[in-house]
Amino acid sequence: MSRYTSATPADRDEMLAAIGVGSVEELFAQVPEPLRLGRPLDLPAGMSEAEVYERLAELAARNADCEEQVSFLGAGMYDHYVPAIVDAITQRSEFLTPYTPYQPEISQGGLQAMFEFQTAMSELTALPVATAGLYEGPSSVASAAYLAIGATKGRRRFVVSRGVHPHSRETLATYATGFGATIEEVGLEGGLTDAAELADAVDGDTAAVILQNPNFLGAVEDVEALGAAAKRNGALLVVAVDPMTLGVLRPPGECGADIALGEGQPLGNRLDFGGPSFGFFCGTEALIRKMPGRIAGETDDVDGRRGFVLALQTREQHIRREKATHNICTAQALNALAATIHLAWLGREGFRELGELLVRRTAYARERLATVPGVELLHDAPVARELALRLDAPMGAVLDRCAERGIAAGYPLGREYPEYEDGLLVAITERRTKAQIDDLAEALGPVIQAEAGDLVANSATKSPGGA
Amino acid sequence: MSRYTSATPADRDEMLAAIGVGSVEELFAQVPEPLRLGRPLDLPAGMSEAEVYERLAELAARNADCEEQVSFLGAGMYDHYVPAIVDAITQRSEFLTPYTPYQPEISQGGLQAMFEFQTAMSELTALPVATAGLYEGPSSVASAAYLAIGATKGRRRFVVSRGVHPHSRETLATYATGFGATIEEVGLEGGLTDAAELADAVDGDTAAVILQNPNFLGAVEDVEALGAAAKRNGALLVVAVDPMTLGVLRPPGECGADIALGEGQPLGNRLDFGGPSFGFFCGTEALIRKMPGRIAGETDDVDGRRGFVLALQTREQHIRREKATHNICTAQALNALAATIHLAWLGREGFRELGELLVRRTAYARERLATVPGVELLHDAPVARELALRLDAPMGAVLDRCAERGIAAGYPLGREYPEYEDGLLVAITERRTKAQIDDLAEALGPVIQAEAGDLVANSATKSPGGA
Amino acid sequence: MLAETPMQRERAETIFEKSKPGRRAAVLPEAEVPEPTLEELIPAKLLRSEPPRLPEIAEPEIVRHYNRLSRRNFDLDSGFYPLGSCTMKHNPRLNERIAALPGHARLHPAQDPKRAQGALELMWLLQRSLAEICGLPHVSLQPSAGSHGELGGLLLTRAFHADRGEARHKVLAPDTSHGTNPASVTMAGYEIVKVATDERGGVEMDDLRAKVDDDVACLMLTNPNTLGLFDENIAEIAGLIHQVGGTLYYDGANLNAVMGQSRPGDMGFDIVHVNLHKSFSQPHGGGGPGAGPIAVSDRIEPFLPRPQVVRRESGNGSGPHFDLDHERPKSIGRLRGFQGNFGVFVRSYAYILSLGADGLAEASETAVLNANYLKARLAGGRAGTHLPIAFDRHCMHEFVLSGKPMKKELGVATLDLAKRLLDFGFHPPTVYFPLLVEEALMVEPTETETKESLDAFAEAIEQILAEAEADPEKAKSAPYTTPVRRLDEVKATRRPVVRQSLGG
Amino acid sequence: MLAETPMQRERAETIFEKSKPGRRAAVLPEAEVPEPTLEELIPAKLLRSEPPRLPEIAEPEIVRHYNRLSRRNFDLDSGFYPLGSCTMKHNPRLNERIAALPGHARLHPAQDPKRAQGALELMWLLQRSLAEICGLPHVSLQPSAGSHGELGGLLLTRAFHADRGEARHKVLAPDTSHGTNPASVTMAGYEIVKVATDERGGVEMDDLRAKVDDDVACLMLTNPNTLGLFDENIAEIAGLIHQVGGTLYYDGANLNAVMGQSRPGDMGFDIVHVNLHKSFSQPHGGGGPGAGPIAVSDRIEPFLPRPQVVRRESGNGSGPHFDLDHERPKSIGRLRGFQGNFGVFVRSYAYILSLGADGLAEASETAVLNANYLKARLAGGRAGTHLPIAFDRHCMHEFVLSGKPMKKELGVATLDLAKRLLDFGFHPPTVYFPLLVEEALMVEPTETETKESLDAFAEAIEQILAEAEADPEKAKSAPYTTPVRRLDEVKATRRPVVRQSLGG
Ligand SMILES: Cc1ncc(COP(=O)(O)O)c(C=O)c1O
Ligand SMILES: Cc1ncc(COP(=O)(O)O)c(C=O)c1O
Repeated sequence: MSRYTSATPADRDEMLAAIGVGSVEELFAQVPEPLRLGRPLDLPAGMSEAEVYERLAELAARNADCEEQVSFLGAGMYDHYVPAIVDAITQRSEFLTPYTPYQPEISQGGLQAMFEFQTAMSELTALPVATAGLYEGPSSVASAAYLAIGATKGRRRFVVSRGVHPHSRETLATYATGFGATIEEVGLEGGLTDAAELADAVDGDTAAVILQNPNFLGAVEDVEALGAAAKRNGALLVVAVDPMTLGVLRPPGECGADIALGEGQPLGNRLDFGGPSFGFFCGTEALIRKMPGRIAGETDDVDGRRGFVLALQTREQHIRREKATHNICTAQALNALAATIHLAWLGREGFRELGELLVRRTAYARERLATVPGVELLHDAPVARELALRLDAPMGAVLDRCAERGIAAGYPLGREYPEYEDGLLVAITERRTKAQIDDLAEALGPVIQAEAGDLVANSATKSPGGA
Repeated sequence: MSRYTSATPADRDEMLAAIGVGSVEELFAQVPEPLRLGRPLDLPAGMSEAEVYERLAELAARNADCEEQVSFLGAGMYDHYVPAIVDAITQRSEFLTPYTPYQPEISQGGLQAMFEFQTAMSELTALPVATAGLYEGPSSVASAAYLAIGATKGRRRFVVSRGVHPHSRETLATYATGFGATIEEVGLEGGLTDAAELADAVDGDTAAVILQNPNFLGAVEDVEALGAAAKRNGALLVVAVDPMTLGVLRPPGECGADIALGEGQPLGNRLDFGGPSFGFFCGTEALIRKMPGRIAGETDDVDGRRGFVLALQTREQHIRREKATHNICTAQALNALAATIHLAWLGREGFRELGELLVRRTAYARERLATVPGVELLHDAPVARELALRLDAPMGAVLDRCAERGIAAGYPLGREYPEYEDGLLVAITERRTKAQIDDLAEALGPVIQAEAGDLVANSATKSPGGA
Repeated sequence: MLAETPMQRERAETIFEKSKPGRRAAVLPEAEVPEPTLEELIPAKLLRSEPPRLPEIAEPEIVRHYNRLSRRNFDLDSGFYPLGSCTMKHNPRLNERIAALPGHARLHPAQDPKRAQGALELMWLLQRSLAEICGLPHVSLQPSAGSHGELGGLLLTRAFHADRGEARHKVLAPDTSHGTNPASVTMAGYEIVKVATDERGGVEMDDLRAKVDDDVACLMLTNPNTLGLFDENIAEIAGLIHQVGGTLYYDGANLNAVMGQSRPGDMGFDIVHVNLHKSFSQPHGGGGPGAGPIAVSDRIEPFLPRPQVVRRESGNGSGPHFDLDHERPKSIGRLRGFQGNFGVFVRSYAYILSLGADGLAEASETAVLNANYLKARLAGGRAGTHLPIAFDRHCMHEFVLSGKPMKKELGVATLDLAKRLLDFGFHPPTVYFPLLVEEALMVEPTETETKESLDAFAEAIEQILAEAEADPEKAKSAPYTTPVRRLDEVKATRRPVVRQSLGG
Repeated sequence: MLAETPMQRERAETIFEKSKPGRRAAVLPEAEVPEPTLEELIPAKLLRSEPPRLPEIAEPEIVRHYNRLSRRNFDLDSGFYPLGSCTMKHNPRLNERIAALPGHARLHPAQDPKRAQGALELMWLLQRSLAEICGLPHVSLQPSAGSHGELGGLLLTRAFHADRGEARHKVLAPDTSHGTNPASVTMAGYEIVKVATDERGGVEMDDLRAKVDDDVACLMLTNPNTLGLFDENIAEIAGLIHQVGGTLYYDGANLNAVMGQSRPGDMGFDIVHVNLHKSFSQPHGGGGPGAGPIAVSDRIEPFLPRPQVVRRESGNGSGPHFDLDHERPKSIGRLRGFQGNFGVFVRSYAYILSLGADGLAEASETAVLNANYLKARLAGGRAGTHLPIAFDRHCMHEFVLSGKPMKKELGVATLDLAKRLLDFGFHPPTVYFPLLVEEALMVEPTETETKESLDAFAEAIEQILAEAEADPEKAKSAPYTTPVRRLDEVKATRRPVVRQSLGG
């Protein structure tokens, strides 16, 4: 017996007698002797609750989190404020502990929440069909590509902007070996997807054109214009979006997107060092029977009461097996619920206001940071909530020095964009105050100067940047 | 409209029309004009949720809490580990947000929890009747005194050991001016209540003899022996107990106590800088109709289902008004629930084991600390979870130096016991590991040496202390 | 058709009855130290022979037990809870989050003030905020609830008079006063003298004048009073009491009506208690915790409980710091241990910061609007006939109806109506209080309710009354759908069973 | 008598339907910066004209909405949930507490590894722990769930073969396999080949032999399999697959049967996924989140996803440090963004620390004991007749019954039995899976259930069958007491309504 099990010695005796064996050992006889471990696992002994807490609190304390640092890290996950009601509700046992609502009569809470989530995501993206969610952002891009193969009767070529999150492109590449598909990347020009190159790249074998908006460099793309090439060639237009910008940016459904998807973390989810969060996945009516994952649908019970069920299950692995539209089973229901609550809390006006706040603070940050000697803008395309800079000093050293001052200055672009070795992505949320942005600017100046020596002298007199 | 109110301008108009007034202003007309404030309150403007959080998190960070310090502070409240299920359950809306169960049909959760709490406290104290709880420890002592006046037909004299928590004695003194009662204090001898002095002090006018066990200096009293004087004189024997010791110490009900009470914080409640916690209050059958506060009782519904109600309400202010046994109304139901859950979690064996752990670690701490040069035992009476030392150095400076090392060394006795100006009370919980006790010992030595100079030289060679 | 609801089918079983020897949830850390027998450390006669019979049960079943139990409660987060006098307003979860920060939750109360500056500053800020809201300059946060504040206020009055060499014996309070008022009066060693209520629901001035003399220590008043009505004569009342040297005590239970609108201090009150669990959103917890800070005038200040949170200017120019002041020679002393219900202070201060000056004023406005709207809704239809308003004027944040005609004409008592409301998913109003009103029903919707909830409640009342006109038995046998149905309260008091029997 | 339960009476209304223009819950901070129009910052054609129609509703009603909604769910913290294959074991709240620490919850995934040492160490420790439990030396934590792990494992297989210059096309899996297995096979670009099951419930060896050839990339197996039976021929099976150069994939959904008892690596498996939301107590969240780490043998290691958490010895003697290794030239690449479902890792590692070596072994033992006991209970009485066990031998942690006789003799299908169980307050077992068993009922009690719960479940089945013998309609029209009754699933799929209509 541990603290979580209840079989007392007396229980065990009664149970073994009922089974008709003398020991639990006998039940394990079906495991051939050579395969029995025959020794304790080489793991520490169990610990008391307080000790486990202390041990892991100690490890947690060795991380520099956003409670401790002022963080301008983004790159797909953002330090938004998660309202207290999100935790309060998602921690309720009734939402936390059941599994997928296979028995709808006793799962109306979860099913209705899914239905509400779908409605909210459909509203955000301006696409009529939303699923109940996938694992997270990048793998959702790969899932869209998989769908596109089927929707284009087997085309196996994807044209992808380099403005799409590097993790998404890497994940797509991984999956594509399974799909037997090829990927063509289209470069960026002035922070934006090169429209001409894109138009050239799309052909009649192209299953999907994949864009991101705002793109990884923070720039707001003209999705509709870029998407024309897809339309012309009968390819799907797939757009990854940052949901937090959809209060102000034109939604993908109005730009011709067939599929809009994205990383859901900014909506009510913790940073959690990268997960769990969720991926949202929306599409046109035409695609509804090709969609991956759960979809809640409305119906009635035998007495005529409104109710909700898992709809269109014939798409899914547990029914269709190898013919399923996707292999996903356990997804991210609780994370999607968090998003739904967060969106209800923000509400129609609050969501728009938040989008505006991000745009304005980001504009301020861009202007302010561009005045710092040794800093220039990586591009001057319009931005919504994240901006890209170039620093005239070694990136690693600059970030370390900022960290010493309690600031996580941003995401270094170098690893994933060798062409922007000196690039820094700076993210803004409603938690990043004007004062914190000013602090970053004031920290960056001396830090760059110290690291770059007199390199910066000649740029010290330049005027505020921007468009 | 704020985030918590819902009356839109349209709602207001409709509502005002229904009321038949033109403005909310008119409704306030009953407040005579000169008494209308006529200006905004001189308070800051409202803040967003994130800002309130940041602001108060900032204040919180300016406190040295037990997550940050290794704390040997006790003196009635203790840094026990509160199991996670306590928070999870007490934060459920169903327990968190209702009020007193005046409508029992829709309050069975709270009422049954009270009944379980009463059962647990009755078991702990070995007294048959437990109430659903009072505010906290010290005021419960005053409440017992109030009860004793009634139970002894108006005697108005209390004999109180100086081993009773100073806050309890002070609170009793405050209340006693209202009761028109007098208090006689009995001193301590070798850490224990002076039995002879006590016997002398008790007379036929004495309403109650009030003891604490373990007493404020951590010493385990012989309650039965001390209580004999009360029995002889027809006074009530009131014993304040530390509930965490009741797995190992003889319970007050077996020592002749008429009333056992105490500070409930150690049971499942946070430190919270002193509150909210709860006071428990148990007594003999004879006293049941004189008890203060809520009592849940078992009964049946019209169909014969078992249920619970607030019993014996005729004792209470809302029924009996000036003749009530007490004035308490809103009490500490949620805190009592936390205790109930904690006790269920500890369980019969765990509760005993925890008591034993405390006794053994405290014994170790006493032995270990007594070997530190400049430290000696303030008394050598048996102790259970807290021990008293004398330090050969200025107390304030020693505590500050320990704090610099991340240790809250204990509670200085000087303010409340001028006779122990050099006294330090050191509390042990299951969270204080052997290593932490050793750290305290290792910190104290040099700190005392530094603060006391050569004063300590002559005690440096003494042997381990104890009985 | 159903014989019972699922909850009714589930019969109550206590956690003690679910116990089975040998089971456990807690695993304790190793002792790590020598483990002598306990008898080697503490004399055997002081030791317990058998541990208390706490439940033996593993964690999963503890969680299930309390989860299931919780669902047998109605709560504010599920529905309308217009429990008059209790101000069942929304409890923001933000406040719970902030209270749970280790800097609050794990701060030891005996921490040296030097190392608890954040906590003391918060308390000081709350004191200042409450002082501004109450219009009185000094605040003690110590009392644990309203009734504790009342007792404190009366002891302050006693100390105030004693300091002037006076011993007074009487405390006046209207017949509408809350039960804690007279109970506190008794505990504080005074004699209660009831003052009548006039036909507008205020203090009957002639009766008051007749009872005011220099043996009167204090007048305790709730304003708006428990009828939800503002006493328009308050200035005159204050004058009368002050004339004879008495103090005027404000029972702040109804402060939610006047925040940012009118201040007890400006009305002439000397001592005010504030129920943080009412106007300032501390969750009620099924009957606490709460807190009952008291705000007082200059003349009462010297007597405030010890210790008091103070702000001190540092001599060295390093800015102010905060401390606990124990050196208060005229203080009445402590009312409890340590510094009060700090966790409640955190929540209420978070609430004040959230709403700010405007938000608090708006909360009171909306509370008054909601109450008057619901009153207007209930003045029409069947409620107007069977459940008339006790005092027909605009109310403040609550109002009181009388079920007397309903009882007389339909044979349905206020209690029956309340029980029937349970079937409709509402928490009933406060019933049978204030005592002055026969078959009273005291309705306080609070500002955080929607118009839709108020409408639904009014419609439920209408429906219940219609049903009662047709068949009064319906209400008299209600409720039908609650986890248990009407309970035998007499039995529980006659032959009290107040703990689980464990045999032996 | 009741027409409806209180929950049935409460008709479903979505949060969108509760919206009223002008209401709001969120108050945002001031911008603090210049506030040009948006058009000055972003070209108008890229801007949205109308905000999305999110609900407009104040906080109290949001809380009420989701609280009430929550009560329309059955959950593990309320009752027995023997959903076969899903391992609905107790979810310790300790793990939630630890996951919520800011050092975990507010740690940005792009934090420099130097400043995320605690998180990386935790991940490394979890990798080591899972490696030991699985008996395979290397672990990637990246996959987000079991099916994601399957896909990853198959892509590893593909990379492994490609690295040897081979291109294989077939993946074998028994007909009892979970739906995700074949679905993953298709996504990974392979063709699925089903292998039959023998009369003892294991892989039919002749069929397997017939299908094994050098075009077989992999055999996917669950062991114990979805019948709850350990495949005694596993060593021989492994030999057959390895002989033709295929990999052996272990679907770890049933690992809860063998923790500390037997290890997939020792059975000959090359790749194992572990569902942390099953054996390692991550709460199921109504359908996630979970995590599906994969453990692999040395020969598969080079291909593991990027980045990998590694421990490095510091050259300077300052002890080891932890890092993310991106330099993995043979890696299949990323399966997702960042480092995986870290919050799940925290919970599962807390669980492993809590139980330790002995506790994990005991958990599996008790899971097997509970399953066999319940199986024995159901072998007697009416269940024995109407619901016989599909393969009559000792089971591991779960077992499968067949409702075929019940359907034939009583006209009551497994679905009907499941629905009737709802009225008894139980979550039904998994139904109609595995496909091999007609009218299957797959029962997994888990180790955290009490004997009392198992007994009560067996008694409910007995009672339902007795009732069905008397009147099969009772079950066929069930449930009666749930918030809604049997729902029209066909309608939901024929004319799907998948979002709230908002007009316009
Ligand atoms: C009018 C009135 N006065 C006093 C009190 C007592 O306050 P508390 O319950 O906080 O002790 C109450 C609360 O119930 C009340 O309604
Ligand atoms: C046997 C089996 N295999 C695979 C899976 C898929 O795991 P997941 O839901 O984590 O993707 C499941 C879970 O439902 C399962 O039961």
